[in-house]
Amino acid sequence: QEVYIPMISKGFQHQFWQAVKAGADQAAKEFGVTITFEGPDNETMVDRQIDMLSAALAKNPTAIGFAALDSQAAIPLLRQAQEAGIPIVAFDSGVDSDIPVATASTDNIAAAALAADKMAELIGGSGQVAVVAHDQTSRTGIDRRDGFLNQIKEKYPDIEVVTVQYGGGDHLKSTEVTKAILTANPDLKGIFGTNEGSAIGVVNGVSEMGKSDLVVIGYDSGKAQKDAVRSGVMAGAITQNPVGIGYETVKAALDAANGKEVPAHIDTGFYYYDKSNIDDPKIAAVLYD
Amino acid sequence: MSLANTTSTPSFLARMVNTGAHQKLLAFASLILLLIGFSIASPNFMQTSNMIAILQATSVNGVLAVAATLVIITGGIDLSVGTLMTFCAVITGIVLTNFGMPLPIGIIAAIGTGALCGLCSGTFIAKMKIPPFIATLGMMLILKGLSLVISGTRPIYFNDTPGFDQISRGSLIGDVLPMLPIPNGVLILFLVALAASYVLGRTVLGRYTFALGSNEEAVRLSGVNTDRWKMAVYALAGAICGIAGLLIASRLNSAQPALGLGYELEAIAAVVIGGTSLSGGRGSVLGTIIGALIMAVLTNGLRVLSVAQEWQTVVTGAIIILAVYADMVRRKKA
Amino acid sequence: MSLANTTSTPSFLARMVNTGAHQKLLAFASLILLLIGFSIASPNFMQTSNMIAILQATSVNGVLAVAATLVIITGGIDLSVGTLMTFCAVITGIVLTNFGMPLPIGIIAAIGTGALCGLCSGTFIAKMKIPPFIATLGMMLILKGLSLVISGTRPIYFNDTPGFDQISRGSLIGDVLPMLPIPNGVLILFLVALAASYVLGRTVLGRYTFALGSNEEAVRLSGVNTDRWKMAVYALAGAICGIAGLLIASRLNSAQPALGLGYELEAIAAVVIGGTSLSGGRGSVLGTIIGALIMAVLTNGLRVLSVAQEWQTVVTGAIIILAVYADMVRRKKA
Amino acid sequence: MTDLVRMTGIEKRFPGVHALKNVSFDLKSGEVHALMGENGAGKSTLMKVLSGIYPKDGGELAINGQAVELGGPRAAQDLGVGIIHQELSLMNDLTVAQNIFIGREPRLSFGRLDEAALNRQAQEIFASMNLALDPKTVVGELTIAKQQMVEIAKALSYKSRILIMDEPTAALNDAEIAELFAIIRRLKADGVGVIYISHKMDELKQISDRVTVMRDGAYVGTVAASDTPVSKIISMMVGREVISEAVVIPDLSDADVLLDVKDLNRGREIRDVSFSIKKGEILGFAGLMGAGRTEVARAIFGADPKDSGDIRVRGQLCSISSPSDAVKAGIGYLSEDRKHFGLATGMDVRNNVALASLDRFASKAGVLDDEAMRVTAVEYIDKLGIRTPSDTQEVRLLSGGNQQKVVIAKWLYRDCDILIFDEPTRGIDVGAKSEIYKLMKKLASEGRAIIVISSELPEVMRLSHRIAVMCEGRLTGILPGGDETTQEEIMHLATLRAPVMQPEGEPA
Ligand SMILES: Nc1ncnc2c1ncn2[C@@H]1O[C@H](COP(=O)(O)OP(=O)(O)OP(=O)(O)O)[C@@H](O)[C@H]1O
Ligand SMILES: Nc1ncnc2c1ncn2[C@@H]1O[C@H](COP(=O)(O)OP(=O)(O)OP(=O)(O)O)[C@@H](O)[C@H]1O
Ligand SMILES: [Mg+2]
Ligand SMILES: [Mg+2]
Repeated sequence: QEVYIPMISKGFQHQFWQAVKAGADQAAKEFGVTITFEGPDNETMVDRQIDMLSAALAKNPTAIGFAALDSQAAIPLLRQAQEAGIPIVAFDSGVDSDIPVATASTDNIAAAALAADKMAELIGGSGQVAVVAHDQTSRTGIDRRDGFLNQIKEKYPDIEVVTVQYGGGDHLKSTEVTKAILTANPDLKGIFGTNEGSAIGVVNGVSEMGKSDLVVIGYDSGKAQKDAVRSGVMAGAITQNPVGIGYETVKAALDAANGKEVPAHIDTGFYYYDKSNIDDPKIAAVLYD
Repeated sequence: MSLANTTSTPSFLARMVNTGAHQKLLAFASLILLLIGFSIASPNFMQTSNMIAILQATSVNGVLAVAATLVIITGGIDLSVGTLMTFCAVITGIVLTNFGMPLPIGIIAAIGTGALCGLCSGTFIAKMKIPPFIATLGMMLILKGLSLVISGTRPIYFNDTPGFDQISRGSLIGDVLPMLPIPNGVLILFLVALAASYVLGRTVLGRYTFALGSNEEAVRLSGVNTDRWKMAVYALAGAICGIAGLLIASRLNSAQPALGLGYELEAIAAVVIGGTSLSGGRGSVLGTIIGALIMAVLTNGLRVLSVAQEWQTVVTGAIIILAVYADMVRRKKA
Repeated sequence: MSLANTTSTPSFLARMVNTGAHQKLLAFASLILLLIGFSIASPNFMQTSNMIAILQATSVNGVLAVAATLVIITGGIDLSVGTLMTFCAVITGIVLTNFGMPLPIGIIAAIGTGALCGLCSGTFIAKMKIPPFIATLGMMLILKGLSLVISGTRPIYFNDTPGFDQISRGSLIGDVLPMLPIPNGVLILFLVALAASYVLGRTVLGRYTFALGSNEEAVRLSGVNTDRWKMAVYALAGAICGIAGLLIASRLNSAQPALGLGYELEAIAAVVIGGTSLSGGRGSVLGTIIGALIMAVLTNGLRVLSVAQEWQTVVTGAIIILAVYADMVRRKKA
Repeated sequence: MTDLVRMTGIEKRFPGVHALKNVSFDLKSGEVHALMGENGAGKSTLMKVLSGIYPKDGGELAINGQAVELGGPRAAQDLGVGIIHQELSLMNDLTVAQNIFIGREPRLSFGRLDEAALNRQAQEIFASMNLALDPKTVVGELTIAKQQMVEIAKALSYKSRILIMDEPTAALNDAEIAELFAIIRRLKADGVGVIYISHKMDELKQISDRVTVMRDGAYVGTVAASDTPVSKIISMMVGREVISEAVVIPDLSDADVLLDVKDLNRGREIRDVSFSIKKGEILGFAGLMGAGRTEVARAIFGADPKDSGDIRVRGQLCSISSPSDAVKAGIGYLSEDRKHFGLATGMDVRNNVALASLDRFASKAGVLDDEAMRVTAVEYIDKLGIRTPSDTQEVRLLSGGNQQKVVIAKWLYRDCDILIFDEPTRGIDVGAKSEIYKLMKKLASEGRAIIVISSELPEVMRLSHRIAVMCEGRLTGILPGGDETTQEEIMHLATLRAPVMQPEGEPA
């Protein structure tokens, strides 16, 4: 019988999720399994994701990869899967339950804290900074924002985060948000953009306002972000290992289905990259276009 | 000149089915065709569990679409259905979880909040003469923001209210007939649809709903207080959104404050696919339910067929156009 | 019997300003009030650079709203403006980057694709008699999916087409008048608005646009080929979306295939705030531009004031309602 | 007798129009008081003031001897004022019965409707009107004449003491008018006061007791109907005598056939209709309400699809599948329902006049010459005496008759070879009517073919060179025009029902 592993993601069109999909596809090819990859339009659509999970269950899958938008809402369906003997592997974020046999994710809080450290270093430990975040309510949005804010608060008392605003991860909206922040805070020294769309928006906004001395720190990769890092418009960015997340998820799911032991937590890691190490093979491997 | 023969009024149910019965049955045909198509294409589609999943997926959208139907028949539009649903869910969450009130109070809070917010929109529209699009767009934004404000941008979980998730997930029917584990959410959708149909077909409010959409000025000239009735329709639609709020909160066992945007478009789409005209005056709840089912079957079927997500979108768009076109052609023939 | 007094026809520009000049000036008042309010609230608001940022922010939305205006005046609606914009941007990306064609071809491709897709919607609506809401909802989904398909769900960058980003970001005006670095995107919006105004006010197409919205059946019974004109309006609106696609691609120096959803609602909101009626037959491009500016000022102002996001939403909703209400009251007095 | 209504010094202004200037009017119990005046004289406006729709700008209004200020239509209804509006104001998506009782539905407990009682009561009203109409028919599917009957039924259902009828018979033919008059007489006997507005002069003598004439928004005078000659009333209205000339039938034996219709069929509405019309001819169409004349016209014009039938223009077979095909072939059609099918009501007079001929004002690039449009509009405003403050006035703000003139202007300007006028003088005053007749005759003498569908037999008889009569979708005969044909002959054909079992192939 064909081995089929549906991946229910948090999103689809964003480059980050496409990179996760690429990793999953790679594993699928390598292990000769069939996968599908789906996710709702945005990270608020908790019930839509549950409908996707229902449809996936109807297909009698071998195992399921699941990136929960809400840590609890899907539990009844996951239990149903468990009863049917379908192993679940969580990816990107965990679920408040012991049903998933493994969780492959990035520690977003630690990663954002690293961004804060870099920001502090680059602006010289004091001054005003701002955050352009992608979402106010999604797990990743909250973790990255709070990871950054808490690190600044705890370790850098001379740095003031003047505002956190949200651009929905939309490049254009994030651009306008950045410009408004720059207008309101002429003395701003740095901005942290919490995902690819936000980071690119910050870069666009900064360049449209003609500011050149601002420290921009981004998150994730993508061609535009890599270019910005190379050209120095962006000081640096955090990258996760989305390809790795996708790959490890499929691999763990397959192993679990075959009755093998899988580690409960698979940390796919994160890195800070800048002009100096962007071509480092270890970094280049986790960056995507 | 001869006198028209007086025929007796058929029973309510017969009437419900009969009002343009022809048309409805034909709209039904698109749905049946979809079901048959997907069954042939995938052996996994026609399982009881998947049929129930489709119904479950229809429940929230269906209830919202019923609310939208009422408003659209008056010739108005309600863009706030989705965020109002969320707002009601959040209010219930606060009442039940933060204030620790008993379940019935939570239910009343949801429906009451919905009615009140609907009344607000209705007042903007009827009294302040703000176009429905703007009034409900404004409400949509206000409620979206307020949901985040009062929930502190965090989901509210109903873990302290045992049984809350049974509102939507439990199955009263399944308890009696174990082969038919239809979730209560679906039952509630059915009851809401039946009630709305009754209101539309058999009450004064329903009559004015159609009359307003048909020719508001004529109704006003007939001495009817059109403002008051319009407000009543929006309030009723709001109350129904409150029920949707309960359903979604129960389904997710949590009130998700950021949810709700985009639901308005799907609800309106279900209404229009179901044959209700956006210019008002005509429409039916039964049509809306069929419209909502068409959308849910389509979404589910394409997923079960493992169609790539980007193509799912393309195919959904194309089939919506085709389904409505088929309906048009059939209606013309009928 | 009395004779109507003959008035001479004023010049085009005078007419553009004069058609209900009163009303437009008054709608302008809401905008001015907002500007004054924000200037008082934040010293940073009234800077040249921020004013330019607001204009820049209006450019894409404004162009889309102009497209939506045309369609709405016919009594229709276009939900596909946002995803069509994206689709055109992606097509341009493929033409310029993948095929390495010269810039003018890319521009023609964007506008041509827009016109063609608009023509499709128009055909569904005029020939197949599908309600505009459904036809353009279908198109919205189809185009959304196709953008992802043809781009391979990856953004397309214009790095190989030097100067592409100057379409929107460069400033021809700024080159001549350095104190007024108005970006070309804004200039393009202005030109598009002027052209659309001209078409609406002075051409046969424009006259039929209004006539269709006023009473389509009467126009048809006057021997006019209403289908053809309706298709022409949708095609023109599509072409304008193509221009928006160029603008957004140039601003982001890339075609982002996932963008575009939600832009339709903002565009329609700008149109309605600008006083165009959703039931068709009346409206103006000038009003739409003011509507789009109101939205942009509001969003920018609240951000400059660093109002918390959730409250930004609430306030935006409330002010949209208030602005339209103020407009209503003023119009009644006028 | 008490005065049911006394209005003195009523004033009403609209932007650009002084619609009522110091108008007085009174109504006694048990009388029919006719209100006459040219199009735009202010009749409807005065009645809207009386029924609480427009607030008055000045003057006094007393109902049943009590001075009142009406806050809205409901207040007027409560004082016993009922009105049949000139412009149909029905809810097209609702049924006949639902329309009649809107706002006063028989109810059960909890706001539930008693639909059975609703239909029964509607049926009772129809019975009292001798009207065959199913209360459950949706109003939008009725012809304009039936809709008019529904409006009348609705007004009667209020059992008002003061009943205003604003051109109730504009769309009716003689049989229905006779029924209406019988009803009015019954009401009169019950002491109801009726205000009756009409442009049909022959109705005055039949029904009214007194006549008040208005001109240009001002009160002209009130006379007793019985001992005032119609010509006197007309001259009070128009300010001059209107001469009606008898029809002169030209010799058309050598004229070419311009339009030839053969075996036109569509469902049950049109059955095997064949006729032809020559250059220079005016062909009248007579028939009872619902006989199918409008259907025939719409089928020829391509407004509705036809099942079968050939249409030849100048001997050439034309495939007409849309109105634009028809106009290209030189056929114009003026619809009986100006509000729904004739006018872009939100647009101004200028654009409505040009609506069928925009191409003539456009350059090759499609740019319009607004100045030329203005000149044209003004020319027709002048020619047809359209009462409007300017050519840029929205047509919905014009009086009913003036709106009708705008539609006529549209088709006159389009200048088609074959013109079908469906109820062209609906709501048009006597003076303007004879102007329009003159125009039609002139068009015919210039070599056009004119079809006139009218429910007013005198109109058909005064204009037509030949008279086609229809009954139940069939053309039951074509009679010669002029003195040779009597009303009785027409009525005979108009009621010539088909045998229940019509043998196959038998000529109609
Ligand atoms: N709402 C309005 N706004 C502006 N002008 C109006 C309005 N209603 C009526 N008028 C004008 O007032 C005048 C009187 O109109 P009214 O409808 O009373 O005429 P009428 O005597 O009933 O004519 P008809 O015989 O054609 O029905 C007309 O010149 C008309 O254009
Ligand atoms: N829109 C419609 N829907 C359904 N039936 C219609 C419609 N229009 C007309 N009919 C029916 O078609 C038949 C012919 O109507 P038509 O309007 O052609 O008659 P007519 O001879 O022009 O009479 P009238 O004096 O009423 O205009 C009638 O039985 C009428 O009820
Ligand atoms: Mg009148
Ligand atoms: Mg007729």
